Amino acid sequence: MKNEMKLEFSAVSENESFARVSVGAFVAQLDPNMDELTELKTVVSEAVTNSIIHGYHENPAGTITIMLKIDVDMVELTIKDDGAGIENIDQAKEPLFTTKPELERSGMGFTIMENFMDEVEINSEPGAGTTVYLKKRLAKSRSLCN
Amino acid sequence: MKNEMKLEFSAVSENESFARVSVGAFVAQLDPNMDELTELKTVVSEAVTNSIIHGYHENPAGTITIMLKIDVDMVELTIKDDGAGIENIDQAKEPLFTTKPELERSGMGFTIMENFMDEVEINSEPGAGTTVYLKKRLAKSRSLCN
Amino acid sequence: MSLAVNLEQMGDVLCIRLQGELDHHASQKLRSQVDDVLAEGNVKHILLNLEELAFMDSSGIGVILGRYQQISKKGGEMVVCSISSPVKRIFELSGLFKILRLENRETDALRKLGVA
Amino acid sequence: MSLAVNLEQMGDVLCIRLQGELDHHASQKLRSQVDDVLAEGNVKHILLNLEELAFMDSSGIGVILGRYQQISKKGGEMVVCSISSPVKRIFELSGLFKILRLENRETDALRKLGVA
Ligand SMILES: Nc1ncnc2c1ncn2[C@@H]1O[C@H](COP(=O)(O)OP(=O)(O)O)[C@@H](O)[C@H]1O
Ligand SMILES: Nc1ncnc2c1ncn2[C@@H]1O[C@H](COP(=O)(O)OP(=O)(O)O)[C@@H](O)[C@H]1O
Repeated sequence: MKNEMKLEFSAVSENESFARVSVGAFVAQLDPNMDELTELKTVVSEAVTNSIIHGYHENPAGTITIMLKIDVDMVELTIKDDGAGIENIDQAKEPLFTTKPELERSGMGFTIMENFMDEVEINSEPGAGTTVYLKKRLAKSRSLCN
Repeated sequence: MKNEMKLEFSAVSENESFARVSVGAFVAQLDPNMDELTELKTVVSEAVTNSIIHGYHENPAGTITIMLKIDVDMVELTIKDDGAGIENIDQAKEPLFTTKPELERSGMGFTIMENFMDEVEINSEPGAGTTVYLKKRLAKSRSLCN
Repeated sequence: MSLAVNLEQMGDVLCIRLQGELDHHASQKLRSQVDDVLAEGNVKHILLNLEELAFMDSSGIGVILGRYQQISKKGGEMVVCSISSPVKRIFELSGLFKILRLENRETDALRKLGVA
Repeated sequence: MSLAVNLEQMGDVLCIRLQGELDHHASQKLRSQVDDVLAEGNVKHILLNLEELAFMDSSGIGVILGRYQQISKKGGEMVVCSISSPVKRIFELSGLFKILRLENRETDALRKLGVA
């Protein structure tokens, strides 16, 4: 089945868990296994947290948008903010690199996204916001057995 | 706390449970009691189902929009479609009235919404879609005890 | 959470046990599963066990009423047991208890229908 | 699901038991609760019991590393026990096991830290 949704919400940390639950409930329609579901929830959490902290510097007036498309065994996630943007994307993707060590950020967000998804694409420019596109094909072995 | 979200999704029946879960997860931030949570999930289910069946006649190309605002003890829900619209709103609100008895509709959707919420407002015109605005104040006794 | 439907025929009673959430989406599957059994012609009464039903909206009312109409035409009755309080409210609002009998437990209901 | 934090001091060991989901939102509360205890000055080692931790993202890494740095300055060590496999993957990716010791059960961990 093909299905899609779009979710917009305020950039407050209370919404991190809401975003995970919503994405999880939508992807559940594809009957993912537990590991896949955890991976998807984790990358949503990483990208949404980044938009709150780095994109909007925790200004709750900011809006975060999640777009989600599912089709048979394919999950496509887009997470977007209209915040500060990223100066140097290659540097941002390096493990342990963070511009907010004072907030105890670990610099592992993008590394986790790249490990948990099949495709990660970052579009960002200073002042023009950040869009993270993430794609994952599910194993689907369980559904085929049904 | 004040918080808001907007959710758009395809008009397919698989998304009825997704809509309930999403709204439930967002409203959970206000720490509603179990009855209040069930009531909110039920009215979401009624309005979303109506948009799918009556608004879009089960055409999956339709889009349903949910807007949700929460503030201290107040929940404001707006559920909108751009579908067929309603000819006679007063008649539609009557218990047991339905235009789709052949689909075994019970005609109880609006009656349930009016019983479970403090305020129900229906805006609709033939050809111009339907917007249902629902408002509920939560008891909040539990939060005040924390 | 979706709906799991368990159907068991005991004499002329069809026992329908529902687990999960009964909304418009789930009601379509439930309707066709029950109607397949009813079409065989050996069912007189229906017992609905809702002990594990976590959620129901007005689409559930519609599918229950539809089955009730089929069996009542042939003189059968419909009994509901183990209903939770949120689902009970939906039943009350819709006036379903005017036509269905409510029992607390499945065994009591089956005994009164003459099959336990 | 939010995070429940249970803190218990046993000798010079602070045992932190986490239940629920540790994300950026929850990490702020966890950090301040633990730092309040560390500020009293009687804690040398930290034992993290993650048996009931259902979810953790990289914000969890940050808050764990931050506490590790505080106690390691004073010669303490940090031990983790009862870790689930998804949380373990996040630990592995971040190289946390280079600095933290992993134990299967809380009692084993406490014994090795000399307080059980
Ligand atoms: N949405 C965003 N807006 C602005 N900057 C971002 C965004 N996401 C990531 N960055 C930048 O990329 C860096 C690395 O991100 P990440 O790997 O997730 O680590 P962390 O969040 O722990 O800093 C961040 O420190 C920040 O400078
Ligand atoms: N979103 C909608 N678009 C068009 N018509 C609607 C919509 N919602 C409700 N209606 C009309 O109002 C009637 C009553 O709705 P309701 O009380 O929910 O009962 P039911 O859905 O069982 O028919 C419907 O039968 C339909 O004619």
